[in-house]
Amino acid sequence: MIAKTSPEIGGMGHSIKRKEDSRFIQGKGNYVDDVHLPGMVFGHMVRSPYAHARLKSINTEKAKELPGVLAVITGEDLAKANLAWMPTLFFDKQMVLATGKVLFQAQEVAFVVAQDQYTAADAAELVEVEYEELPVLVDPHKATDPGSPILREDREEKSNHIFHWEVGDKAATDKAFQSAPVKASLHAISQRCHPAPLETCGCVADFNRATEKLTVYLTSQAPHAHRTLFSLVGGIPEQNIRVVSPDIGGGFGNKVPIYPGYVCAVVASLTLGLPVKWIETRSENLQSTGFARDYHMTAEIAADQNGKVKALRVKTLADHGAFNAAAQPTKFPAGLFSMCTGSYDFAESFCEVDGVYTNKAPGGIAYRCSFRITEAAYLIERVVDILASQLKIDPAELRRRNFIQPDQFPYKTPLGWTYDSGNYEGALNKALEMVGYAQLRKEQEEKRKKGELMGIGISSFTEAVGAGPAHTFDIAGIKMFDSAEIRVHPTGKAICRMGTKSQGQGHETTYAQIVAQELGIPASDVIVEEGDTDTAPYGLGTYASRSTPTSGAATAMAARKIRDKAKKIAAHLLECSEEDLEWEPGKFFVKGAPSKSKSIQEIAFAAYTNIPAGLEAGLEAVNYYDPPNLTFPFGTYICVVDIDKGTGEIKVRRFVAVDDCGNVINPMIVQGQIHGGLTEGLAIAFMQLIDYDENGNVQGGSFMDYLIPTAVETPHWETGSTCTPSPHHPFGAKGVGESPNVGSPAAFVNAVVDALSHLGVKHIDMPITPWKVWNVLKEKGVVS
Amino acid sequence: MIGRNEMAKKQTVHLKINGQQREADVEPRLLLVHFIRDTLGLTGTHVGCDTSNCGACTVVFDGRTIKSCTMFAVQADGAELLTVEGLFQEGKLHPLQEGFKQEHGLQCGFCTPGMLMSTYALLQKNAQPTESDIRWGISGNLCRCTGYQNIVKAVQYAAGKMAQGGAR
Amino acid sequence: MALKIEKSFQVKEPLEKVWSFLSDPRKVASCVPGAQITEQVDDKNYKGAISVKVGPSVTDYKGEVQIVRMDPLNYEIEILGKGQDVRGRGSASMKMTGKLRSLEDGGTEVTSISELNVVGILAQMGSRVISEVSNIMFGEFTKNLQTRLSQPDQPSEAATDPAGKPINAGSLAWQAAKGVFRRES
Amino acid sequence: MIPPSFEYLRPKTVPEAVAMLQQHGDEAKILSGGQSLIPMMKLRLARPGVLIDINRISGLSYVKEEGGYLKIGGLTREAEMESSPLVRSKYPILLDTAHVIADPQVRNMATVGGNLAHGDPANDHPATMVALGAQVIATGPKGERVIPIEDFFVSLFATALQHEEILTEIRIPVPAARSGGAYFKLERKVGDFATAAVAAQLTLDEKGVCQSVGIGLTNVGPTPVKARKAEEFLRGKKPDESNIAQAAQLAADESTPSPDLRGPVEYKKGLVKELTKRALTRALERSGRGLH
Repeated sequence: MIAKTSPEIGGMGHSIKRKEDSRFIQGKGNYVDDVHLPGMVFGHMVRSPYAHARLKSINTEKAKELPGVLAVITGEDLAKANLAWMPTLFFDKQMVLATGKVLFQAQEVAFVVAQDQYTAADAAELVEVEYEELPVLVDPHKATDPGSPILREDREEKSNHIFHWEVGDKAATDKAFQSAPVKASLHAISQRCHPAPLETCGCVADFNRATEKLTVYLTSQAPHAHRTLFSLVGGIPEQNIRVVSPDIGGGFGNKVPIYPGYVCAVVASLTLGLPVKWIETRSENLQSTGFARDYHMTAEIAADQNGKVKALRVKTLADHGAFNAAAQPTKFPAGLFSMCTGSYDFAESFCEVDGVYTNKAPGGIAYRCSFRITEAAYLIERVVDILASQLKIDPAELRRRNFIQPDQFPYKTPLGWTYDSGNYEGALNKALEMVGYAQLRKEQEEKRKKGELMGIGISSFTEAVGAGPAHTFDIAGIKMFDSAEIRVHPTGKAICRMGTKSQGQGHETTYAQIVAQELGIPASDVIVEEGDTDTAPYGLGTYASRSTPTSGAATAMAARKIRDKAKKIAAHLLECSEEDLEWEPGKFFVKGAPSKSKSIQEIAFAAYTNIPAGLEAGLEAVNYYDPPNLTFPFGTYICVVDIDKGTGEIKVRRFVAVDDCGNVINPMIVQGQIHGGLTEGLAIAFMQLIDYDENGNVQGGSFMDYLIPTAVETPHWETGSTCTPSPHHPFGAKGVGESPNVGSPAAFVNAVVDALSHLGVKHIDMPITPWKVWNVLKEKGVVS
Repeated sequence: MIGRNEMAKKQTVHLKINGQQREADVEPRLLLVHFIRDTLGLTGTHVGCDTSNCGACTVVFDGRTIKSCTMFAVQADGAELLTVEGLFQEGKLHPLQEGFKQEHGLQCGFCTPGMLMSTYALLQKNAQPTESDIRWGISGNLCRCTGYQNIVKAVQYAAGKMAQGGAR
Repeated sequence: MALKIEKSFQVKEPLEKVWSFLSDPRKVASCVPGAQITEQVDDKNYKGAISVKVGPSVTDYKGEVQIVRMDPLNYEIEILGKGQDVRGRGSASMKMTGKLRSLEDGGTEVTSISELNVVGILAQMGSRVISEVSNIMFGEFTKNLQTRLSQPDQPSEAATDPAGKPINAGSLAWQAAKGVFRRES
Repeated sequence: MIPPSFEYLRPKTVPEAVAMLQQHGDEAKILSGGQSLIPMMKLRLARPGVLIDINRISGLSYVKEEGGYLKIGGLTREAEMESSPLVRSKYPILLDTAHVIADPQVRNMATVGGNLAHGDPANDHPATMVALGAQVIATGPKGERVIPIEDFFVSLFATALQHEEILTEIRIPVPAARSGGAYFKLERKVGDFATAAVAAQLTLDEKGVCQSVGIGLTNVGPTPVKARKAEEFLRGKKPDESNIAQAAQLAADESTPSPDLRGPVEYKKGLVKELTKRALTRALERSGRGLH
């Protein structure tokens, strides 16, 4: 465990209040849409109403004639600058503005720039686009049928198949299945949904003709990577690009990719020499920017009569929409989906994934998770429950029998991952105790006698975060390290800058606490800055819960460099040798003579005023941290639901979440992250769906039909924790922001299915709506 | 329709916002939220959706909360508005503002101004709301970060504070 | 949004008269609320327009009407109408297959299958009401068809008929009041 | 989302507003609470050339009993219904209804008159007013006329209001002794339109037999549905469990829902049945007699 500093210092483990809050509670946050520059003009996107159509003509004359309109950009215009297409983050390319064909509803077709947003909106209506509608492909299972239209004419390969990827030992796995006495299987869909942060995506692009410098205020989770991509794609010298991510109103993966609107705003600013603001509407956000999931999965478990699992076989179809715009840094087309063996000790496993194109918005992105691990955790936690009910073994007991044991760590999975540390049974036991499991099972029995429907769902997930080791993770070749730079001022105050970017996670507070922990400088004396590529050290950004594992680690390492130098200075000031000095947070003192000490503040002052010979002045350090491995947080969630037979409504009566994310920097912030992630998990299990009708019309393309839970639908969460530090992280932390979103969907669904299991119900696909439940009850003759 | 751009004559809007008298000539179609953000430069009020669902644009209009994205500026002529910028008074944060910070009632902060205005109006009507009162009171405001639980605590904190005379 | 509406009704007019009416897109269009034929391209192709009003919302479509199949021997006809929203926000198409059968009493039974496809903003935002609207429009269509058939033939008026007006609160209102759509009771 | 341009007029009196409607004809729309109209304008699904903002007309916002009627002014906000002592004490069905309309901010603007005049079968007040046998007062060039609620909703988004008319008042007969009513709504989340909802109003005689019954259904047809068969069945009968169940089945049969993202037809009919049971049972309790 980590030595706890005093509340005044406020190092790790203290629930200090967030430094960033003061501006937000006074309406003084600075989000991209709040950026207002002199002479700023406004962009508006013209989008395709069709899911698949040939572009016959675009007439921009009427739009250009409207007073106040400055420019109308089309795909043909961009093609001249070789910008009609841009690379995606995963070995594909995507149209910036359509040329030839449109491939999904709401695809970007033209970009109107006008003096104000009202005129821009009017002008967009005057852009006349002639389309010839083409047959639409919405069902990924039909993507490779001979009869289906080929969507991507730009590709060599005239097929809608994108990739086949497999991992594991197929032969050994099949063999295990042949000899296994028990087999359980599940077909489940992890439905297409969208992170929908409350702030939509947008930017202000400001090209200064005099200095030839382009400044882009961007809703970006990865400003440095975006600067590099702008430079590579746009051919602008990187030193002439400054990307600024100001306050970000939530990201959840939505703000990792580069979107056509950004590129159009940049092109418009380069052309006009004016600042151009483009802010998408909510509907545009839901209909065109990175969706998540859309995995159609089959899992089979081979086990023995006692429920001991032997092998896992997984086959999945991935719907990527019109372009494979997967925003992920692994080398694997399905990212961390091969984490699908979860918390269990499988001897053998084989996993294969095929990706296809359809006439839907491009993606997918990692929605509050490491790429594709939510799908994996959902799948394994569901199929383990199916095995349990098949064998009539209590789901908690069945999990217990198959957990990877604490002494097996570091544990290498059959699909190639090495888990750093874990105590799965510990978390399970704590959750069972908190929820009063035995009692609940009794109550359930009683209720069933009375014909009432109550269910208990368990999920014992393992998450993998902190991308990542450079050997496995990169974006466009840039390795997934991250950075921290700390400068201690003469008065002992400090400023830190990181390559990550907070979107609500509280970095300004938690990084300061790491510095406080390592240097004893009170967190209140430490300023944290992120998001300005001209000032912050290079980094890959914030997603996949990577900030604490990477930049957090870098912060500790940089602080330790500073401490080493401080020790030299202290020795100089105390006229003793370094060996005679001991450290306690905030000061060095002479062994055996605690009164002879120098505080970090005194040392900082000396670093600028009284420097020992041979030592550089100043007290600062930079660290670029490449983690040796991912970290593997875990936990057990238990959900209790009651079902209204008459209406099919599901009430979440209780939800207990026990998380283990190793050593904690700020318990208050960790708990807040868990509340938020659970609420998004709830939404995915019961409400959120981006669907398409047979003509490719988006269903769920606005907040009227893309259902975000309010405070009324959201239950009161009960949280608990265990602590199993990461052995390889400088201060034993693991990261937590996404665990609740990764682990909870299975708990909700398991609870609903458990409530209906005695009727022979095995599975219901998400989102589980009242009408789906009611239909099941009707099939089973429970309602007439 | 466009032809009407020229036709639609501007109209003068006078209103009191956060205690200050302001006026401007606006197109009738100008939404109140754009008037507040762009014309008056008070950017604490946010836009989070286009279908009147999210409540990020909530302001207090003649004593009651409304969604400023679903009202025209001309409708506010002569009205008295309170936005998040007006909560800080006599050099003091409003107890709700303290509550949101103390109880970790915000993360990304984007929904916070709307939440503050909704809960401000709630406490005016109901000084000691139950958890259920609070949840229904903010049911017109979406938050993607907090799961609402700490927002409920923040409001309870403020209610307590105001009961002890911190009332505003 | 894709919808299929099957309806069958009887008129007292003889088969041949009904056939001559149904095989003339101008006359058929004159029965579709808000629709009109604006130009005849050739004997099989026409240009037309339709204006659909739902409460405060009006959508105007312009497009083509085509006689896809005409089978005088079996009295079957297939008409395809496709239109694009004049504001470029989507399209709608309707394939109508009509089949006639003469009845003992000398009247005619009209069976029609209509497949409606709506694409664009209406299908995104208005899915809640599209099926209601199409039901209402189809009901109007059959009612108009019945009335027009029983009228002495006036082709000249057909094209310039009130059908040119969009369906609106008023007209729908009174059809409803007359019980055309009143739910059984 | 940016609405198209329009001309904005702000009458001070009803006659002034009516005159404006006459002057501008089809181009003109009344702006009341605006909580349905303005979102449609932002999506550019509605493009009125002229908006006549009636919010400044005084004397159109009230809830009072007078001459045997509960009278609700056309401009009365939903929030005012929720807080009206009269509604809270004597008209729980109206409180039920107002409470589940959209969300608090919307209820602060939305008006009862607008909720009816919009003619949207998914709105909540229409079914309740049908159950209560309300009357709608329309004021036009020729003054006021009374429209019985059964004749008011004529089709989807279409009411019996003529273009020059404004909905100025709703009248509800003051319920006799031994009356009770309730509104039950199932929605996907707070703020959503009803998947289905049912309003029921009962008056019993001394023996506990139904003297009058009103049942209205939300969002299960092109107009709010008056469940006539269910009403007729229950009239003159004791509302015991089996009679309520049969009435509920009849109401379900009378509904004609369309499938949408809220669910398939069969489910919605099933909901009508279940919610009718619940609404009638609650209405019975509120009439002073529960199920025995």
